[in-house]
Amino acid sequence: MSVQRNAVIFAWILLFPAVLYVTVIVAYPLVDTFILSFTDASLKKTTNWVGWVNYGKIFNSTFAEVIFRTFVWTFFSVSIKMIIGVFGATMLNSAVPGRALFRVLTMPPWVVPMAIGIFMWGWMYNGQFGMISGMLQRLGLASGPVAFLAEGSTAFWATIITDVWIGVPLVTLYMLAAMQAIPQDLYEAAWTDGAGRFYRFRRITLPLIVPSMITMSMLSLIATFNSFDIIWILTRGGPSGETTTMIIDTYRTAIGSNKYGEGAARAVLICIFLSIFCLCYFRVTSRLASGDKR
Amino acid sequence: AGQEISWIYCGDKIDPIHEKYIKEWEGKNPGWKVTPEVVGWEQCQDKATTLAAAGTPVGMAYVGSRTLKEFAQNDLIVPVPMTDDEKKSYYPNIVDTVTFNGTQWGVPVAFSTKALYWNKDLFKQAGLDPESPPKTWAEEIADAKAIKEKTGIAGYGLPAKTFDNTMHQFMHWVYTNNGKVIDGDKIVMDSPEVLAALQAYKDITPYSVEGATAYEQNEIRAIFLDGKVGMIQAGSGAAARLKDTKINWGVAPLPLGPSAKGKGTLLITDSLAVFKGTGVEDKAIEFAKFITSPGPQGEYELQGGAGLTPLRPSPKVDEFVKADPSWQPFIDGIAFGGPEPLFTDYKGFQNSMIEMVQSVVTGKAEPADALKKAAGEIDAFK
Amino acid sequence: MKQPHLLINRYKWYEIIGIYAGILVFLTFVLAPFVEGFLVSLKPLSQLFSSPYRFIPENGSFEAYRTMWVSVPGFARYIFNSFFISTVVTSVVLVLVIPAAYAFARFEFKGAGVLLGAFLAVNMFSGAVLLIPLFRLMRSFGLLNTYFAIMVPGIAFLIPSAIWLLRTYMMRIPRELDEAAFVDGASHFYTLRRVILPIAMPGITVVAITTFIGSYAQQFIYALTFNSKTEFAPLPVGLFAYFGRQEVVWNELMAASFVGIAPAMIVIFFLQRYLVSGLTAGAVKQ
Amino acid sequence: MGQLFLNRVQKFFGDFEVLKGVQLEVKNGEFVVFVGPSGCGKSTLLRMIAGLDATSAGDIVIDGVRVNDLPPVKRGIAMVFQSYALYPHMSVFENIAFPLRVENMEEEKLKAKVEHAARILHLDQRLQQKPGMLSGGQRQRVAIGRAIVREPKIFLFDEPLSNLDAALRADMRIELAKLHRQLKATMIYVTHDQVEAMTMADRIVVLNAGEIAQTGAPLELYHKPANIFVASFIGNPKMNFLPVTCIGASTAGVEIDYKGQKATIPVAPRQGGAGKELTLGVRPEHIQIGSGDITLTVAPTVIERLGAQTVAYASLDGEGENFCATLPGSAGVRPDQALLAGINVADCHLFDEKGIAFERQVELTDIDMNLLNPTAAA
Amino acid sequence: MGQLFLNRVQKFFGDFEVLKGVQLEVKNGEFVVFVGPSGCGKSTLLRMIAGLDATSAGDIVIDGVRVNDLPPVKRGIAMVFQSYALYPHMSVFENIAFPLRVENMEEEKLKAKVEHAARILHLDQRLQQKPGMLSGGQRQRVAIGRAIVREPKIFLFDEPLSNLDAALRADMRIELAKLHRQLKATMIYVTHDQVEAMTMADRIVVLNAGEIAQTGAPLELYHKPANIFVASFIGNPKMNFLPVTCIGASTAGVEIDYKGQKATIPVAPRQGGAGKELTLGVRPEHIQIGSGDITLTVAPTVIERLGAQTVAYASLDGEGENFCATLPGSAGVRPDQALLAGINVADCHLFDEKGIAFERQVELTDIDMNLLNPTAAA
Ligand SMILES: Nc1ncnc2c1ncn2[C@@H]1O[C@H](COP(=O)(O)OP(=O)(O)OP(=O)(O)O)[C@@H](O)[C@H]1O
Ligand SMILES: Nc1ncnc2c1ncn2[C@@H]1O[C@H](COP(=O)(O)OP(=O)(O)OP(=O)(O)O)[C@@H](O)[C@H]1O
Ligand SMILES: [Mg+2]
Ligand SMILES: [Mg+2]
Repeated sequence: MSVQRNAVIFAWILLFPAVLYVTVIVAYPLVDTFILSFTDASLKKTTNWVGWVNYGKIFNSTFAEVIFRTFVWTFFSVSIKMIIGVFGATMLNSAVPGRALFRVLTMPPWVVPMAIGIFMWGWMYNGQFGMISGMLQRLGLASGPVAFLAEGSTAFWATIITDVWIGVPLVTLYMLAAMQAIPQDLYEAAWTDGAGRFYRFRRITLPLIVPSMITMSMLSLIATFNSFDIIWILTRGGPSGETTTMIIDTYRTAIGSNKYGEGAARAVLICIFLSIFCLCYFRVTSRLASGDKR
Repeated sequence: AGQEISWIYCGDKIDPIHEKYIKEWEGKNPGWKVTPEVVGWEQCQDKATTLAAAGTPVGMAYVGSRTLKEFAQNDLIVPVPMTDDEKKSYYPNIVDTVTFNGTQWGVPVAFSTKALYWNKDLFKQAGLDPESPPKTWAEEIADAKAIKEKTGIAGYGLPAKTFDNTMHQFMHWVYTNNGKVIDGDKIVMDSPEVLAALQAYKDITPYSVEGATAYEQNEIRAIFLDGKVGMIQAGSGAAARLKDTKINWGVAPLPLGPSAKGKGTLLITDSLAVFKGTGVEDKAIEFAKFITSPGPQGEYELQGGAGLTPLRPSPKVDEFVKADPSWQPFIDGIAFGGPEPLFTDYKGFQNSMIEMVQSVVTGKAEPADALKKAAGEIDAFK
Repeated sequence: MKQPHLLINRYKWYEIIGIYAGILVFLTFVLAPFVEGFLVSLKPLSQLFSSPYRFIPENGSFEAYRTMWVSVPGFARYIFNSFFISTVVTSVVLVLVIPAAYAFARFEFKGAGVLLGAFLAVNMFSGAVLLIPLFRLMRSFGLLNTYFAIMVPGIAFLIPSAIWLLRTYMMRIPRELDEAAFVDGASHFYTLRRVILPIAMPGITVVAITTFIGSYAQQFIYALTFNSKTEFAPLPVGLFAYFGRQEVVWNELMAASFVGIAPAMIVIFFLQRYLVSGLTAGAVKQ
Repeated sequence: MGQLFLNRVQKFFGDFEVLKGVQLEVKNGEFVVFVGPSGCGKSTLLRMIAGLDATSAGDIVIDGVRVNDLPPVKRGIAMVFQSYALYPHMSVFENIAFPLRVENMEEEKLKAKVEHAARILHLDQRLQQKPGMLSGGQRQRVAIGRAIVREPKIFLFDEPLSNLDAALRADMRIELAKLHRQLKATMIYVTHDQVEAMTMADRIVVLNAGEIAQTGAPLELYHKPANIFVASFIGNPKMNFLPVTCIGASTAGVEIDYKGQKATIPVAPRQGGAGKELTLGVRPEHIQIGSGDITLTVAPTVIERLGAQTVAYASLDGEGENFCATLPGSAGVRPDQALLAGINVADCHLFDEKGIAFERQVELTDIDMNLLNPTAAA
Repeated sequence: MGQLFLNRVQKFFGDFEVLKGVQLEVKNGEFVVFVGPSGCGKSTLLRMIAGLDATSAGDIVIDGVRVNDLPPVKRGIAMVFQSYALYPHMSVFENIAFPLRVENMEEEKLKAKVEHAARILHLDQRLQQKPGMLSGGQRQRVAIGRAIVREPKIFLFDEPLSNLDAALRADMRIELAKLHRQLKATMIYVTHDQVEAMTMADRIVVLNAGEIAQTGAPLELYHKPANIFVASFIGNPKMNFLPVTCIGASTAGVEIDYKGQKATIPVAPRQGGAGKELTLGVRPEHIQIGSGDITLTVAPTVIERLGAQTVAYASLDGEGENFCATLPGSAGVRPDQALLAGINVADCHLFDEKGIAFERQVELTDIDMNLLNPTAAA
């Protein structure tokens, strides 16, 4: 129908600049990466077509472990980010004096260049000199220095917490914006019906920010899945590879060892995994979002 | 027509001494300009590599000598052969660090060796003789044990974080026990000498700083500076820092393993690599040689505090050592020292080594098994 | 403080305590590392690391805040660069993203889902892998070693999430408002500009902040690789100037970080006012 | 020009057929009122005419042009939304000025126009306020203001006065009528207010569950409803219905029997109806106390005194149906005091078993109600 | 219990005084209707009673407890919002069930209640839909449903039926009245519909610009408006006003002169009024054609035929004021055909120069209108 067609044309006009820009800048590198993944590209000047060999190489013994770890790491990081972000947004959404300041004070982890923030966490985790270990000892909760990055299990969580820390401001900010868009009279109606603050939060705020939560968690998922600096700076994927995620693995291969072909294959694989995952996630959550079945 | 040699320079800013000599060289070579680009330590080598891989190499870059083999094999750099005289001017074994396929691929510009630092106060508290540092691994382990048990403070600082340096530290042990990782093209790591080193790691771990896998060398050094560990192995930079503390310290050659032939250490050099395809290769070589010639280099490396070890023996060095005897152990180790093993996929190799060390330190694997596994893995990285 | 009109916004004393406690906990988590960082910036290098842990540094001083300017003379320039780059990037991203998000939020057309997914795919590749092809692209555009070398890829990688964020936000604006505007004869574009844009202000603010920060503080790798000129280097690259030959000058690095993020914080402070609630009050009967 | 033709217009929401083929022709300059129960599809139809909702089937033709595919602005319409749809970020002034801004009208003229509209709508004091600060009725007036500053071919009003008080509503009614005369624009108007419908409409369209139940001039619907639905929907309180049996037909009308009382209803007779169950309809305002052609004894249960009128409700024994009579304000009725309700056959409506009306032999001289002979209706 | 007392309640929005000291007592179980022009503060007052808006000054007392600082739920009220305020993410069922969910009512009982309410509101078919898919009237009914499933002490309704058609509105009116009887709850109800106000209210409160203009039983307001504002606001079409001159007073009433016609209006006389300019009020429905104590010759300009009634509008020469008469549906009036309008003094209202009414000597036997002698009003 032509009303529709007009609208569609207009939609494309609106989209055109963004699409064009992204295509021009990113399409070539993406395609190049894809092609690269079938070659043995490295520092060598010549590259040869090797077909699926690179993909074959990925599936070695540790691969399943890395994949699994990546998903677990991402899952916890994103969930915690969302929980803390929604919590923070709720607090900052209350009409209390000083909230403008508090809102701004949430932002530093995100504003500070990532590496710096990670260094600061590195110190905090330091067993000998770090704040956390120090405080624990002060409070008598630990008898000696606790080196959080020494054990696979603690390092795993330490990296997650750092990732959460860096991601929380954005989530908070976005959730805050989502909460602000909820019409006041819904709260008023619920309030007159006797719903307390928590109940209102659960039945009105939460369901109404679900679309925003889905979007945010998905963007966050992608970013987290590809989160590199944190693990790299804090643990380099160690100890004993226990914080090695796919992206660390990819980086090691592509940049560390200059095996661009193999690295590209891993990158493509990440993209495929993420695409499948996002698709499923979207399917499931959009059904969830459309029904308030308590 | 003016020509330019771009130089990726690692660090925060150009050393004034280099600046001075760049000017001098430019003066002598009218029309030529050297344009250093300062890039942080973490990224400088990656940047040089990326640029080369993308087809726009820089004229010259400051890189770890260990990467030369890979660059050379991939035809990214040009050889910088040394004359015999030149070779001879260096301390022994140094030229090996830049040699591959019988020729030299870089000009050494920085050099570091390690020695053992010990905390005399802690030795005293533990009832040990504060003036006699351990000479062998056995003594080292025993001293560490004594300190740990008597004072409750860690006896030894073992860095085992997933960092380059973890392998370096281990290589010191390998080289103080006459071990070898690769011989020509053959992996010879699975040897009793290396196994002994790994076993020693296992033995000293209980008396080391808690959570070895959380620390790399700078962090361990900080702990030492804080007086919270009895012994560490570190470069010359630690001495400069120790002078600012109240700690009673000494520095000695690295203790030796049972199969040692003499004092050893890992010889790490950084080099100036000259990239291929810039059109200014010859001039770049010329400049590289100039800036690392005994005059400028000597001035550069003996500023102290930078943690460098002199590349070449010279009267000036002797004078320097005399003035500050704490330099001696660093130079002593050179004789039986060994280079960083050259691998095509150096990072791959390094990862395997780190993995091996960590598995032993954390008790996840027995030294023999870990060694065997690693030896098998690194074969792929030659 | 004036009592709010709306009683629903009045809190009991225990609610106030609860909220402030919540904010305290939240901000503690968010700011704790900065406390550590701040303490570091106050300590002289030689005693940066000392145990047992002490909260208040001994003979701390603000010396590092002075020396940082001396040891890296170009630092002010780096801040300016970051600021300049981010401002341009943010403007361009907003110009590109607002129409696109509107299109995704309001129009149903074939391929919308796929396109939206395709945008996401851009973010699924890590920057490190794309580095070399991107480098070649930048070179063929002749953009290396200019401000554009930093801005151009930055924009491309900030667009996708901006579109997603804004689209979700715009979907909440009552459709009747667009419809009313169309009936009144407004073109789609006019509607976007006069109706949607002002109402979507909180969403746009978030996107603006996100983009600004993204390019101010986070995009490091492109800036490093595609630009070799110090005079164009942004803050994150500049901060690495404090990493010395052997040793990081931690106190100055931290001081510089604090100084460096201050301008961005000020920008956020002013932008956050647009995160106002009730923008659709009175628009439609629900 | 503002001639509108709806040709078998259908609308589905998913599987749910909201409009079931609406066929309607609106002449240029006509004032057409849509009425119908809540949810019958009035707003939907308006939105389709406006070009906001797509048409599932059928054609919408404006001035001879099929506009199904044209955007709202090309259709030359203005609309007042049931939900107001005000721009929350703009002041009342800017809200009203919006369509003029779109046209790029020069500032002075625009200001004059907006202020004129605001004065008509009693909004002059509020021009600088935002919609969020307005009362419901004020918002609604802003929405009207936005429509009337434009001078489109066709106005679409969706319950534009529902939140206004009677006095204001009467004012607005007059203003809209004036506007209609001035602009000679076609107006399509949805309302639930019978007075509005009766007074403003040239023609009323009664919608029922997505279908047109009847179209006609107001008094035609009142006096000659085509079916039970329209009969009960038009008129307030609604018509009373009594079950009767047909006993025969003659030229004088149809003879019926209601509980033994026989009467001849003056409607167009149909053949072979004898014995059928029919429905007799009589409006509350046509009930008189005391006598009539048909009489019922009822005891009112509820008496509503509205001042000018008194409405008495009774339930007819046996049947659950309410029976209702509108009496003068001063009528001497009391709850539970039985009285005799009289019905004149001339006032009666008769419907067959399918609910279709027998045509009344009311002497509507012409369909033009202005010429209506005032003695025609009881 | 649901006794409500408003003590000099004031409300400011910034500098703008919306409510200017409202004083009102509502008995338990009473049905009070607020009427008043759009924007006069009805919704605001309701929101203050509900506890949504803060009270700028004065007390709100429910059952003897000052509730100014209590949250809505502690006040035991339920409210229907003028803007509906439906939860967009919940189905109709969940919207209606919301207050019960809050109370943690057990599933079965809840379901029964919601379904009962939905049946009353004719929403049974829509229970699974979201508000976005409903028509305006359906939404409004959902909002009502949400209020009525609870059984609070006080109901607050803000124009709850404005988007419903007449038939449904009549239904709902009856349902609400039933609910009122069943629950014996206090109800406060804002409406613009005079019929609603007159039929449902025990007492009507007329608000004007933030002040109470008059409170009283419906018929009291109709028959004895306290001032011109109430007189013109109550009753539709609104009362006609004629300027007259006072010429004297006696026990029989006040003697006036209207363009040479002298008459005595049966109102409580006041002293020393002779020569003053007064206003005579007479409702359109009390105009009769032909004769009366006072007569005017007018030529109607507009004739509105509503079916049951005919409303004739004329403008009195010289004065811009409209003059209006409600005549029987069959009245033989034609536009521009002059006729004689007669007014009986018994029907007249008289207002002094300040607009305050002279008390009419209408024999309202009692304030309880149920006992009202039906012959009292003309
Ligand atoms: N937030 C506010 N700020 C300023 N003025 C306001 C605000 N809310 C309401 N008002 C004003 O207060 C007055 C009373 O509003 P209210 O909503 O109570 O009117 P109402 O009697 O309910 O009218 P209606 O019948 O049109 O719904 C209005 O003139 C309105 O403009
Ligand atoms: N988006 C939708 N999806 C499904 N059903 C819808 C949708 N919009 C409207 N409907 C249904 O279509 C029917 C007609 O709606 P419409 O709004 O046209 O009614 P209306 O005649 O304007 O009623 P009211 O007088 O109550 O405003 C309603 O039953 C409604 O539930
Ligand atoms: Mg509608
Ligand atoms: Mg209101």
